[in-house]
Formats: sequence, C-alpha cells, structure tokens
Amino acid sequence: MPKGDRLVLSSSPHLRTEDRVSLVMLKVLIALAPTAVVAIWFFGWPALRVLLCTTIFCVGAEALWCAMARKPVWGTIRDGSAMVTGLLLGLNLSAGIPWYGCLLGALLAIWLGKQVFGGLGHNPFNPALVARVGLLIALPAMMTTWVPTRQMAAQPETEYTRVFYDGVTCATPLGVVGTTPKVMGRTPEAQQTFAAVDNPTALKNYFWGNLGGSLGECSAAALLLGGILLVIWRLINWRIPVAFLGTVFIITGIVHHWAPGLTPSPLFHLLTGGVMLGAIFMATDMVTSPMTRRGALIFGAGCGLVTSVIRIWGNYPEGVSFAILFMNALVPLIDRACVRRPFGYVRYRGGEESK
Amino acid sequence: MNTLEAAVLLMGVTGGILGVVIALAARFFRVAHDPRVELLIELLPNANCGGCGKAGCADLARAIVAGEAKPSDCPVSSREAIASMSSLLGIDPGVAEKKVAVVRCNGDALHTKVAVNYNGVSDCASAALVGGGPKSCNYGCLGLSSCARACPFGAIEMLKNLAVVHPELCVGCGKCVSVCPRGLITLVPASAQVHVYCNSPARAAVKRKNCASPCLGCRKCERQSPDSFEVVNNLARVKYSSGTLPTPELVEAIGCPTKCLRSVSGHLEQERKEAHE
Amino acid sequence: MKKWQETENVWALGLFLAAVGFLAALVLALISQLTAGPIREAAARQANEALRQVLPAFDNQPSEDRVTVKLEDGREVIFYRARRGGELVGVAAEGEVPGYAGPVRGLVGFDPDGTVRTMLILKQQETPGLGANVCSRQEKKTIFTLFSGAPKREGLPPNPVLDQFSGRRSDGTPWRVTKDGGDAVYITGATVTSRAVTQLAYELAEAFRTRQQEVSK
Amino acid sequence: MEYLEYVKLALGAVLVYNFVLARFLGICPFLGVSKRLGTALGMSGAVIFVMTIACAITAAINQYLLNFRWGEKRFDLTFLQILIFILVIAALVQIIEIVLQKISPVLYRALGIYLPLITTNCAVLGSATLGAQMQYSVFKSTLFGFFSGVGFALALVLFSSLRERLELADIPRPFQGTAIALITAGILAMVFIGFSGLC
Amino acid sequence: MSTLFQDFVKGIWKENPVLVLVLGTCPTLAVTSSARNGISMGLATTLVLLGSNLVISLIRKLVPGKIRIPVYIVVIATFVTVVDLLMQAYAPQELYLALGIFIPLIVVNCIVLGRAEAFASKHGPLRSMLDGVGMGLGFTLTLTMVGMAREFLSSGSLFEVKVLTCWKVDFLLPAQAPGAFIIVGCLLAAMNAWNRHRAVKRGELYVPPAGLDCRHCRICAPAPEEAVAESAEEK
Amino acid sequence: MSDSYKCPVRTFGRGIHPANDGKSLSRELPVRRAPLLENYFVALPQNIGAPPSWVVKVGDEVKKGQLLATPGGKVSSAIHAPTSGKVAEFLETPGPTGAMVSTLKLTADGKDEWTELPPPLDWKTASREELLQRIADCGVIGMGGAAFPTQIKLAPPPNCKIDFLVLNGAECEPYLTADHRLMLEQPERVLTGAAIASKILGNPRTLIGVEDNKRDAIDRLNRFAGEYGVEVLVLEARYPQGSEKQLIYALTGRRVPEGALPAAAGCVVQNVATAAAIADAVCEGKPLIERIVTVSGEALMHPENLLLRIGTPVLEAVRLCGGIREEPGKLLLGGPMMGFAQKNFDGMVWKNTSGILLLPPRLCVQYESTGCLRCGRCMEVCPMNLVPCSLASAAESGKMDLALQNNVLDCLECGACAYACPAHRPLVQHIRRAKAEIRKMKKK
Ligand SMILES: Cc1cc2nc3c(=O)[nH]c(=O)nc-3n(C[C@H](O)[C@H](O)[C@H](O)COP(=O)(O)O)c2cc1C
Ligand SMILES: Cc1cc2nc3c(=O)[nH]c(=O)nc-3n(C[C@H](O)[C@H](O)[C@H](O)COP(=O)(O)O)c2cc1C
Ligand SMILES: Cc1cc2nc3c(=O)[nH]c(=O)nc-3n(C[C@H](O)[C@H](O)[C@H](O)COP(=O)(O)O)c2cc1C
Ligand SMILES: Cc1cc2nc3c(=O)[nH]c(=O)nc-3n(C[C@H](O)[C@H](O)[C@H](O)CO)c2cc1C
Ligand code: SF4
Ligand code: SF4
Ligand code: SF4
Ligand code: SF4
Ligand code: FES
Repeated sequence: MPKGDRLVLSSSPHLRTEDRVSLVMLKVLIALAPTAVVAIWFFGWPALRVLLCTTIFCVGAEALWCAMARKPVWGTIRDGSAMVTGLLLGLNLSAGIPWYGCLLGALLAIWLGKQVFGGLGHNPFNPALVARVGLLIALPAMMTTWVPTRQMAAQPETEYTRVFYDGVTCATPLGVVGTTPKVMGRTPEAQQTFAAVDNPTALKNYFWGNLGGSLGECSAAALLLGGILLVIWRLINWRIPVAFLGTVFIITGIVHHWAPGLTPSPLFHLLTGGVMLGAIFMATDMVTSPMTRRGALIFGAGCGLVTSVIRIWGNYPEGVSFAILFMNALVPLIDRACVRRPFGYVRYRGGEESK
Repeated sequence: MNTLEAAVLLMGVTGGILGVVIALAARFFRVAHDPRVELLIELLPNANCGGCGKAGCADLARAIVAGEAKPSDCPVSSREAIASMSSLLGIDPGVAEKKVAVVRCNGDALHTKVAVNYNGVSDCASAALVGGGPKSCNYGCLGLSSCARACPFGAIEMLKNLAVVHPELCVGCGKCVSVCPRGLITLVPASAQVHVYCNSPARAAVKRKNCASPCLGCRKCERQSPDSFEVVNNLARVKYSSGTLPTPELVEAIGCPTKCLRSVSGHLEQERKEAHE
Repeated sequence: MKKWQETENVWALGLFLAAVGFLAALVLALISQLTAGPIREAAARQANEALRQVLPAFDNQPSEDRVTVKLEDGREVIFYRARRGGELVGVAAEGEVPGYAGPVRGLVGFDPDGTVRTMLILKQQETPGLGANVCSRQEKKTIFTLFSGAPKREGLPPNPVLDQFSGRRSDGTPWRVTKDGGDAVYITGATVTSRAVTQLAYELAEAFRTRQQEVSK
Repeated sequence: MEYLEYVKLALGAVLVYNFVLARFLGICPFLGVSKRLGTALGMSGAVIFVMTIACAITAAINQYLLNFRWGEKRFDLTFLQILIFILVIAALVQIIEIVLQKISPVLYRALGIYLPLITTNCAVLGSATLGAQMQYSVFKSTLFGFFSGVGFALALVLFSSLRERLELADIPRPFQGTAIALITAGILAMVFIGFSGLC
Repeated sequence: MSTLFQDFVKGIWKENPVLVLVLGTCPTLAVTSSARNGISMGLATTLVLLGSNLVISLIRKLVPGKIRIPVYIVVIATFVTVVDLLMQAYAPQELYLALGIFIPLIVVNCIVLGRAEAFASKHGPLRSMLDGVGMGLGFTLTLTMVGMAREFLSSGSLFEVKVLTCWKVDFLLPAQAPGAFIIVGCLLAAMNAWNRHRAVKRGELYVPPAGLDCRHCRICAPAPEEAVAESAEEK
Repeated sequence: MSDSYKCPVRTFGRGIHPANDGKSLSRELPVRRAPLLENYFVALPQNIGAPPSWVVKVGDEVKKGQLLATPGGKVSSAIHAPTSGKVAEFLETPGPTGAMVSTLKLTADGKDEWTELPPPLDWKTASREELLQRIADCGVIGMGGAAFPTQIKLAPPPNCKIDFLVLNGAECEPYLTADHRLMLEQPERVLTGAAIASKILGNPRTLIGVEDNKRDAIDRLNRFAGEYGVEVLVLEARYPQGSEKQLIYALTGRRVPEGALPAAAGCVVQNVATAAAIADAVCEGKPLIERIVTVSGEALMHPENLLLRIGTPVLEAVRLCGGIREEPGKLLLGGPMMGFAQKNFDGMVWKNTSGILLLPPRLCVQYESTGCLRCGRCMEVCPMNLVPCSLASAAESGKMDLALQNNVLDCLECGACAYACPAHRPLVQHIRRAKAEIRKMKKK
C-alpha cells in the first residue's frame, strides 16, 4: 500500500513536454554549426579562436554575474542561452579581433544586454547585438578592420581583389559600397566600383562565403541551411526572415532602379553583410521579437526598412544590428497593436465571426 | 537711443506685459488649485501603500480636502502628522488607535509537518489553490512569504517558514491582511501584548496530529480570565475589544499546555532562537 | 488693505514684474558692455590661436588680413597673411573637403615660397576613435610625464598623417595615400578620412601655388 | 530641392540628433513620465504642441526684437536671449493652459496636467536656443520645434512601452527603478547612433 | 553654527540633487564626457545658485506671491546670462564650446529654481548662500565623479592625464552619449545597493528610492514642517 | 433526421497531442463493479452552485439510494446514500482542490438494501417537467467535470433556441478510459439518455462527438445510434477536444460567444456518463450513486476501469487494483491535464471523479522553470486563443488588471499551454491565481 511520502503537490497539468530550454538552445547551436564551420574554413584558426573566446567569455560572464547576484549558477548556465549568445557574438565579429575585444563584447552582451534586465527571457534587446553595437561605438577601429579569407590571399590580382584587399586587411563589399558615393559621388567611376563588387562571379563568391567581413556573414549558403533547420524545428517564425529579406530586396531594388549609382543591386544587398545572419538568427530571437503572426510581419518589415535606409543613406555601411535593435525597442508597441482576440470573441453579431 | 536703453525698454515692456498676463492667469486659476492638497501630500508619508483604501497618498489628500476622508484614515501617518494635518484643515484629528498586524499561527517548520513536496509558484495564494498547500494543516501559515513581500515596510520576517510581524516596524496598513490566502493575519491594537497563535477550527485530535503547538480549545485560559479570552469553534481568541487586554504575566500564570498562547515578544524571541539554531 | 505680498492687483503685479525686468536688463546691459571687449578679444584670440600654431611669429592680425579665392568647382579657400614688420612671413590657407561623416575643415600654414609648415584640422565629425584620430592633435599626458616634468615640447602635438606634409610643396601632381598608389601614409580603417586630409593638404598647396601672385601681396 | 532640406531637418531632429537620446535635453520628464504609455502619449502631445509654438515665437523675437533696427542703427540685444526666452516660454505655457481650459476641456484633460512639467524642462528652452543659434528663419524654426517635439515623443513613447514591459521583468533589486530606466535609455541611445549620416 | 553647517553640508550627500533626487539629469549626462567639463559645469551652476539664492533671499519680502516664480526666473536668468558672458570672455574657448547650450539651460535646472523656492525664499541671505553653495558643490561633486568615471573607463585617464599608461586602445563607449546613460544608471544602482546594505547592517528599514516623479522631489515643494508653520502663521 | 450530418470542422485547431497518452493501460479492460466496502465518505456539496443540506444525523440508519441531502437552492443537487448502513459521523475534510468540505461517514451494514425507488418513467410519454423533476430528484449532475446540475442545464433560458444537443464522448484527457468503456459496453444507456435529453430540449439535432482513437466505441455506437435519432461524429484526437466550446466548434462550426453559455450558440453539451445517469434516473428511478472511474497510472499494480460508488475512499480504490507497483510520485483525482494533485490518500470518489491516477516518480520531475522565452508555443496551443505567457507574467508580478485586460477569465485552465512550454513555466497556476484574485476583487 502506498505510504504517500514521495507525493509531489503541483498544479495541473501534470504532464509536460519533453522539450526544454536547453534543448531549444542546443538546436540553435546545431543550426549555427554550418556557419561556424564555413567561417573556420575560410578564415582559418583565428576564426575558431574568436568563436571559442566569445563563447567561453559569455558563459563565464553569466556565471560570474549569477555568483555575484546569488542566483543558481549551474541552473542558469545549463539552459545554454549564454552559449548561443556567445557564438552569435563571435559570428558578429571579425576574425582579427583580439581576445580583450571578445571579453568586452561578452561583458556587454551578458551583463548589459541580458542580466541587468533579469536574465533569460527578460531582456528587451538582443544581447549579442547590444554587444556588437556597443563594440562598434567603443572600439570602431577594431570593429572595422577586416581580415581577408585564406582563399582571397591565394587569388591572382584582379579588379575585384584590388578594391577589396591590400595585403593585410580587406574591406567588406558593403564597406566599399558605403564609402564609394562619399568619395566619388554618383559618378561613372562609382558605378564602375559597383560593377566590380556586384557581378555574377562576385555574387557567387558571396553566396558561398569567400568575402571579407564578420565570421557569420560570410556564407549565405550555410546560413540558409541553418535557417531551414530552424524552420523545420519550428524554433523561429518564418515570417520574420521572409519579411525582413523581402523588404530589403524591395527597397534596395527600387532605389537601385530609380537612382543608379547610389546603391548596388538588391541581390548584392541580400548576400553581403549581416542581413542573412540577422534575419535568420538574430531578428528571430524569440525573447526580443513579437509573438503574433501579424507582429512578426511588421517586425520583419521594419527591420528591412531600417536596414536599407541606413545602408543607403547612413554613415554606417551596415545597418542590420541597428535595425534589429531599433525594432526590438518597438516590440512592446507591436505586441500591443496586435492583440489576439479570444476564441469566441464576437465583433459583429450575426456577421462574419472574427478569428 | 543706444543698446542699453533699448535693452531696458524691451525688458521693461516685456516684463510689464508678462506680469499683467500672469496676474490675469493667476486670477483665472485661483479655483483650479487648492494649495491644501499639495500641503497634505507633503504631510502624508507618500508610501502610496493604499492602506487608506484610496489610490495612493495624493488621492487621499484630495479626498481629505474634499471632506470625503479624514487624516486619520491614513494608517501609516504618525499621530503628530495627523495632528498637523488636522490643524492645517482646522478639524478634529480623531486619531484612531494604532494597530499592528499579527500572524495567528505557530506552525513553523518544526511544529507543523510539511505533507508533500510542493512544486510550483512560490507564493501563498498560488500554493493555496493547489490541493490546499503543502502543509498538513489546512489553516496555518504556508510559509511562502507572500505577506512579507507585500508589506511595504519590511515588517514581516520569515522565520523557519513562518511569517512573524515585527510590531515596531508595522504601521498597520493592512496590506498583508488581504494577501494572506489563509486569512491568518489580523490587525489588533498595538497595545495587545498577547495573542493566540493558532487559526485552526478543527477538532483537537486532528490539530494534534498535524501540529505540535495548536490551540486545543481546552478552555484553560477562558476559565482563568473570561474577560480576556473566549473559545469559539475549538479555538481560543483574545477579546481585543474588551477593555482588559491580557498581560504577559497572565499568560505565565495560565500556562497554556501547547504554548500557543504567548506574548508577542516571547513568540518572536523563541522563533528567532530556533531559526538560528 | 491687504499685505503687499498678497496683492492681486493686476496693474501692480505688472508693474512689479516690469520693474524687475527693467533692473535685470539694466544689469545685463551693463555687464554685456563690460564684457564686450574681452569677448571680442577672446574671439580674436581664438581665431588667431589656430593661425599662430601654423604660422611663424607675426605682428599683424592675419584674421583681418585675408583673401578669399574660389576654386574651379566653386569651393572657397581663405588665405590669411602673416606679416612681421610689414613683411610677409607666411600664409595660411583654410579649406574644406568631404570626409567620411561630413565635411572636414582644415588649415595649412605655408612659408612664403609655398612649402607646407604645418597642418591643423579645425572642424570634423569623423567617427571618434577612427577618423577623428586622423584629425586630432592631442597632447598625451600621462602621470609619468606629469611627475617627471618632462620638458614641454615645442610646437604642436604630433600626428603622423598631418605632419607628413610638412616640408612638401605642390608641383601639380596630386598627393595620394599609398593605398591609391601615392606616398602618403594613412591610418587603416580610416582610409576615407586619410584620403580627405591628404586631398585637403594638396588642394590648399595647389591653390597657393597657382594663386601665389594674388595671395602674397 | 527645397523640400529635401526640410526632410533632412525632420530626420535630423527626430532620429539623428534626437533631443533626448543624442542631445540630452528633457531627460527629467523623459524619465519621470515614461512609466505608463498613456501618460507618455499625453506628455508627448503637450510637448509637441508647446515646442512648436515656443520655437515660432522665440524665433520671431530673436529675429525682430533682439536684432532690431531703428532707422540705420542695428541693436544687438542677444545678451537678453536667455532672459526673454524663458520668460516668454513660462508665460506661454500658462496661457496655453488657460486657453485650453477655456476652449477645449477635453484637450485640457488630456494634455493640461503635463503643462506645468514643461516649463522647467530643458527641451523647450533648448529647442528655442538651438533654433536661435542656428539662425533659422521663423518658418524653419517652427518646423524645427515641431520635429524636435516629435523626436522627443518618439523616444518617450518607445521608452514607456519598454518600461511597461520591464515592469514584468525580474530586474535585480539595485537596478530597479530609475537605474534600469537609464540603462535602457543608454541602449536606445546606442541604437539611435546608427542613424547618423541620414541628414 | 550647526544649522549653518548643516545647510551647507546636506546638499553634498544626504540631499544630493543628482543621485538622491535624480534632478538636473541633462547636464549630468551631457557635459560629463570628461572630468574637467563636469567640474566646470558644476562650478558654473554653483555660481548661479549662489547669486540667485542671495538675491532672492534679499528680495523675498518684497515679491508678491502671485508673480513669485516669474520674478525668480528673471533673477536666475540674469545670473545665468552673467555667467554665460563671463565664461565667453574669460574661460578657455573649447571649454565654453563643450558646455555649449547647457550654460543657458541652467535656467531651467530644477535645482536652481527649486532652491530658490524651497530655501532662499524662506531664509536669510547667509543661510541661503550656504545652501546654494552646498547644493552647488553637491552637484559639482557628482558631475565631477561622473566625468571622472566616464573618462577613466574610456581611456584610463583622469583630468586628461593618463593614469593607466598600459591602456593603449581607447574604449569609447563611456565617453559617448549611450555611455553617459549607462554609467549614471550603474552609479544609481551602486548607490541603491550601498544604501540597502547599510540599512540592513544597521537593522533599519530600507525604503527604496521612489520612482522619479515630480511629486517625489522635495526640492520645489516646501518641507512639511515649514509648510505647516507657514500656514499656521497665515491664520 | 434523414440527411446525414456532415461535421464541418472535425477538430478545433490548436491544442496539443500529449506524447504520453497512457490510455493503453486501461483501454482494453472491461468495467468491473467494485465489491461493497466498509465505509463510504460522502462529501457535500458535490455540485457547483448552492450547497445542499444534510437531512440525516449521526446514528441514522439509511438505505441504499436514500436521500442524504436535499438541494439547497435552484442550482443545487440532491445527494443519495451509496449503500445501506449507519451514519457514523460528520467530518471536515479537504476536497480535491484543498477547500474544506463537510463529509458524511457512512458505515455499511453489508446488506446493500435499496430504499424504495420512484417508479420508472416512460420517457417517450412523460412530460418535460416530469422528466426534469426526476433528473433533479436523482441528483444527476454533470459528470464530465463541471458538476453542474443537469436539470438546470436541460432547461435553458427560453430566449435561446437550442439547435444541437451535443454528447461529449471526446474523453481527450490522457489515461482516462471511463467514458470509452461506457460507450463501448453500454451504448444503449448512453443513447437512451441522449434521447431523453433531446426530448426535454425539444428534439434538437443530437450529435455525439467521439475522438478517432476510440474506433471500437464509434462502431458500437453507430450500430444503435439510428434508433435513437443520434448521429455519431468522429473527431481528430487532440487535447482539449472535450472542452465544450471547442467541441461545439469542432462539431457545428459555431463559436460560443465570449463569456456566454453554450446555449447562446444554440447548443447544450452533456457528458456521455451524464447521459447514462439520466437514463438510469428516468428509466429505473435510480439516483446517481455510482460511476465508472478509471483507476490507472504506471505506479499502480493493475490499472482498471472500476464501477465505484460515490464516496469510495481513494485508498480502497487503490487496494482494489492490487496496490502499488512502486511508491507513487503523484496522486491525481481526474486526468493528468486538469486533475488535482492530492497530498495524501485520504480523498474519496466524487460524482465528477473520472479518474484516480498514480503517476510514478519518473513522471513527476521537480520542474524548475526559467524565465519565459516568449517563444509563443503556449500561444499557439491555447484553444481559447489567449496569450498565456503574458497572462502568467502579469499575474506573477501582481498586475491583475493587466491580466483581466488580456481576458484571463476566458482561460479554461486546460493546461495545454503549460504542457507545451519549454521553459516549464507554471502558467496555469499563475493564471488560476489571477482568476481567483480577480473574482475576489469583483465580489467586493
Ligand atoms: C562605424 C564605422 C565608422 C567609420 N568611420 C570612419 C571614419 O571616421 N573615417 C574613415 O575614413 N572611415 C571610416 N569608416 C569606414 C571604414 O573603416 C572603411 O571601410 C575604411 O576606411 C576602409 O576603407 P578602405 O577599403 O579604403 O581601406 C567607418 C566605418 C564604420 C563601420
Ligand atoms: C455559475 C454558472 C452558471 C451556469 N448556468 C448555466 C445555465 O444557466 N444553463 C446551462 O445550460 N449551463 C449553465 N452552466 C454550466 C456551463 O454551461 C458549463 O457546463 C460549465 O461551465 C462547465 O463547463 P466546462 O466543464 O466546459 O467548464 C453554468 C455554469 C456556471 C459555473
Ligand atoms: C479542458 C477541458 C477538457 C474537457 N474534457 C472533457 C472530456 O474529455 N469529456 C467530457 O465529457 N467533458 C470534458 N470537459 C467538460 C466539458 O467542458 C463540459 O463541462 C461537459 O462536457 C459538460 O457535460 P456535463 O455537464 O454532462 O458534465 C472538459 C472541459 C475542459 C475545460
Ligand atoms: C532562434 C533563436 C535565436 C536566437 N538569437 C539570439 C541572438 O540573436 N542573440 C542572442 O544574444 N541570443 C539569441 N538567442 C538565445 C537566447 O534567446 C538569448 O540569449 C536571450 O535573448 C537571452 O535572454 C537565440 C535563441 C533562439 C532560440
Ligand atoms: S501568513 Fe499568510 S501570506 Fe504570510 S506566509 Fe503565511 S500563509 Fe503566506
Ligand atoms: S505588517 Fe502588514 S499591516 Fe503591518 S505594515 Fe506590513 S503590510 Fe502593513
Ligand atoms: S491559457 Fe488557459 S485556455 Fe489557454 S492553453 Fe492555457 S490553460 Fe488552456
Ligand atoms: S511557452 Fe513558455 S516560454 Fe514559450 S512563450 Fe509560453 S510561457 Fe513563454
Ligand atoms: S535637467 Fe531636467 S529636463 Fe533637463
């Protein structure tokens, strides 16, 4: 007969899904793996060093904060969100970042971006992006010095490599494009520069990953693979990346068409810079994006709009981080605008019922 | 005309116009503001605890000036503050007797069994909705410190899973009273030194099974001092509204068999001591 | 009769405020007249301060003694002439080129023969820590120099990009940074600003060379 | 391309040189009335309204009174700028309050309670002074005031909705209240830096 | 003596206008990118406070209640203009430019008007001056502190002197706008933590600072006892 | 009703498929009548609404089926003795939710003698009022969980035209198979009850919704359904299909308006067991004193579907199933999704107790919850289209007004959200507290 000494008293439901936060984060890490591998393939060991540094520092920063705030350290580390933040932060940096840049980034991400707000789930802004933007403002020189890929160094010199690569450092395509109108204005030479970076060969390079920039920006192919995994696992709302990329495509397309010489083709915009990484992995961070379907569309479109505006007219060659953070700030408003009506809510009597 | 004259002229004219305008504005506005409201807000504690039943201190100030409330409705203000508010308004202070809260339960971790592992929200009201809470006594303190969190003055301390009020910190705002799902907390006159630390109307045998220090309803106290105690529903109560409040000495003399009739200080002291052990 | 402090007479209040305004204006007018001189001096000092740094010692007011010339593309260059004892000892040229985040405005001092003496950036909005480093000349004080009382160096604090033009003269071939095939050093990550500064130096030198007659009157 | 200039003025005032997040003006009300979205909306309306009018009037004063001509002679009374601007703004706010109360009690109830907060607020005097410093014409100054107000409103509304969300968050105790509000504002300021170069 | 001393000292910690009352936030954030700017701004404000408190306490018996505030504003604006003119004439030019628009904005700094209302209009000239200087120094101290923190955290230097010479690459975040918010936020948090720690240690009740709201600022409104005394007098 | 009704939706969308459905433990086991026990504990009130009042006192001898308590108001229901015996005492015991209730201890005399029952009615000829009165006299209440007095439900306000009588045979809760066995073994009782209820309601279209994981029951029902004018509809299995609003939507495509009763959508929903009880009451005059209960769970030695008398102690039910296999980690009254965890084995069977579950410790992990990820899964599964995570965080930080604004009162407490939450947030507990506090506030 039962003694009843092991009974647990808890509220219904008494069954729970097998899914856990740590599992969710593990899946995100798996989806990020192709991107990380491609980055290491193109940039060599320095890339691995950066990724390891950011991940370890982020987990360490989380542990340190929890120890100071007397929160359960292991319980917090275990959920794996710090690792995801760390890896994403690493993918947002150049392979040439020294270790202390990684450390500062990790502190910014975990402390300023996440833990002051109460930790996992409470942060209104994407921690990895807070760190990236913080570093961009704090250490602009470090954050705009890009390392060429190993393959680039081996290539014979062409017009294409000339605009990018000066032996030690290299420019990102967006960097070239961003400074071009400043230096040359909307002149034929500028168009020539555009043509040098925006042609089928170059685009193919960008797609597979042979270009300068952040580790995570390099291969659109790997990012898409990860994105497909995330969608299959139902970890992200596909509306966000679709709306994001779609808006960038449309806006840059319009500007490219109507104001030639101001910006390269929309395909160029989709394949370069952080837009893929941002749209697939960072705008979709569930903590900092709207939950409703309509909200997701608005959010994605907003990200695309701000990204395009900054890329075309702003000082910064790349606007994805700013755009996502800006839209993060709008999330509470979006959520408020897209309230869900409960089942059975009747707006018009007799008329068509609302969903 | 030189710059100096021009400047002086300009400012003189502007000043004059503005003076007139503002004076006119002041005249228009005279009714809009009652300065007494502002003064009262300053005199109120501005803790916005809601103990008065109004939406914060400013609202009470407005109500007092409008004659809908009395300064003494604020349970938090000191007598002096109430007196000065009253004199400000020229009304009778009508100071209510100071009240403090008391948690009528002895069921700390040593006395009352915890029947099961509770896995859920750490909040008394939530726990009470789950099978009546983890403790074996269904009337006693759940020990999940909802009241302590609710108290704006930090007057409730949790000792071994039992809420204990520090009477010197408590201002009698009553916030804790409304959060306790067991209705364990009552406001009593601050002068009362003795309470019955039990809330269970169950039969003595049941109570004994669940708790090491319940009120058995043995009527020992009622027999000794019928003016101060009464026993209803198997449970002794101090008659707070009667003129004669029991003293700690009386409690000594009665010698409650389960020690659930105790003085405030004795209770606090013992709980503290046990907690530190 | 009510106390004055509680008066509600509109005209009395108006008058009082007028009087206060009157007094305030009086005080301010007086003080502004007193400080007018020093303020003008300070402004002049400020204007000449930059000139003093790029020109040899002079005894005239170069900020008054200036000519403005228009370049072909319509931009303006201002030349300030420094004289000692009436004789031209140097000329400073002020001009503007687009930088990374807005215009970069600079001043270049020349010897009368067109040799660059020094260059100074007056106004820029480049990224702090990046482009701004190209433009700034800041004394680096440390506690060591503070305590050891290192001798105060002559002239301006050094800046590798700005200082490299000293001693050059324009001969009509544009100066370029090494990256663009020239010989001017630049700061990695701030190529645009370095280019802008180099171009500014060249443009001013070239303007001085082509208009030497007009300028060094 | 006249309109382009106005677009740039608007973008500059709203995003790039946002009053609160880039210029640090009006921080007290920004922190004080951003706890509820509703309050923030009311305050935003009041600020836009007052700033627009204040900029228009002060620009006129600056142009016609502080630099006025008497026959041949020009008087430079700019040293009276601070004095006269603040007096005019203070009076203006009071008058607006009265007028609103008389002509539109609804509007008064929506905006009126915030009006006294505006007098001692850097933003209004700041926009007037900046407009004067940049020698804007009266029309341009009015636009500047309006768009600066919109920038203030944008920051305030964004911030209040964020704060409403933060109220549900589990913020470490020392950071609760104004501290976390400032930190959030800091991150928001970082974001707004991204807009540099748009104007 | 002791009251005089208290008048002077209270502004420095107990009623510190920035940290305790979170007022005058704009200059605290805007001009503290370096310690030198912070100290200069603080001193300019102190000067204004001193002058306006003095004059207002002198004329307090003369001013009709209805136009009290406009008159005070005129007085304050006059002093601000004087300080502005003096700085323009005699202060280093780049300092004047760095403080920029925030000198005129001293007029609307709640601290200045607040002290005029709450203190100078009720006390004699000596006490008012002490109060003004005390509050001003409290403000100055805080601004300097914030400036030092920002300067040190961004480049390891204090008052433009490199203290940590090994610090090679400047970390520009604290020196810029976002850094200002974040550093002041962290300072507030540190102060909360410290006050709480102290209260707990002393076994006292810790009352967290009220959320910022005009109603919680005691500067503009008279202190309670005085208000009562006053209203009693009126009767 | 010649034209065959086409079920427009078949399922309600959203909801969950619990991975561990647990029904196989007891699905194949025929209902067994429990032997007579020594003591029964009958709690009062059994129904939702006004509590009835005892009409017996300590020491009274009662017969099986004798009235123990009469209804204490309109929305109230009678209670009858489960067996013959002596009233031993009245106790205060905690109910399944922990609220204290008055309980009568009945010591059986072993004779199990029926009292004189009212005569059977011919439902085809009896009047509507007669039928309703009989149902009331027999103490029939909703056995699907809500325990609402059936006679009230079957007499909807005259302004609501009832188009559908829906029999709820969904039994979507994992582990529970009581309704399944009932439909399989006694379809005619169920269908008779349905026909009676249908007659009372003025012969609306009568549907019975059964999930497609009970194929055998569907076949059995279909064999008889035509005779009774009832249509059997197959639903996709999905939790919480059995909730009346969702069931109505799945079967008829109608939505019950927010805050309204099903009658507003022209529907009345009855559990199949209730229908069987109606049939017993009308056709045999038997009061509701026993019901089928699934006693199951991996910690139990032999899970079974037992026909238990109301008032059977839980411990005895466990004993009847051969005791335990391992020390249970949870004892539940009801199903695992909505049932109540008990802190001891002192409980008893109520009229709406459909299951007694003993879950093994491995299914009773002490969950630690992290902060909400805002992943939206709770939102996706919520059958009421709410945003559970924001309701819960509003409740957690004490913002009941915010919760109310977000329609917390519409929550069914079905638990789908908490089931799906990867952060293991105690969503339902927070929501329940919010609802309780809002109700308290509203009362004030
Ligand atoms: C945040 C940011 C700030 C920048 N600031 C400057 C700057 O102040 N000056 C500059 O010349 N380039 C600036 N750049 C532009 C890049 O550093 C540019 O790619 C760099 O000048 C390298 O160009 P290159 O390929 O010609 O070497 C900035 C870029 C970024 C992303
Ligand atoms: C207070 C209350 C009043 C009710 N009144 C009626 C009623 O008048 N008519 C009716 O048919 N059902 C009534 N019901 C029963 C509901 O329709 C429904 O059966 C009950 O809420 C349980 O449904 P559930 O188990 O799906 O939650 C009432 C229920 C409650 C709680
Ligand atoms: C989430 C949820 C699930 C339910 N599941 C069932 C079920 O599987 N079977 C059932 O008969 N009633 C179920 N109910 C109860 C029904 O909503 C409704 O109360 C009942 O079918 C009415 O019939 P009754 O009055 O005969 O009990 C459920 C209620 C809720 C809220
Ligand atoms: C799909 C997905 C995307 C994520 N993206 C990010 C991200 O961009 N940046 C980040 O710091 N964390 C990300 N995380 C991890 C986690 O949500 C994040 O650490 C929280 O924001 C911390 O509260 C992501 C998690 C998931 C499941
Ligand atoms: S007294 Fe009440 S509220 Fe306080 S801990 Fe005990 S049960 Fe909870
Ligand atoms: S203990 Fe209760 S009554 Fe006393 S101050 Fe705290 S909340 Fe108010
Ligand atoms: S919110 Fe309520 S109705 Fe919605 S899933 Fe959760 S428990 Fe069910
Ligand atoms: S399922 Fe859980 S983690 Fe996801 S949104 Fe809902 S409550 Fe938050
Ligand atoms: S200092 Fe208060 S608003 Fe600027």
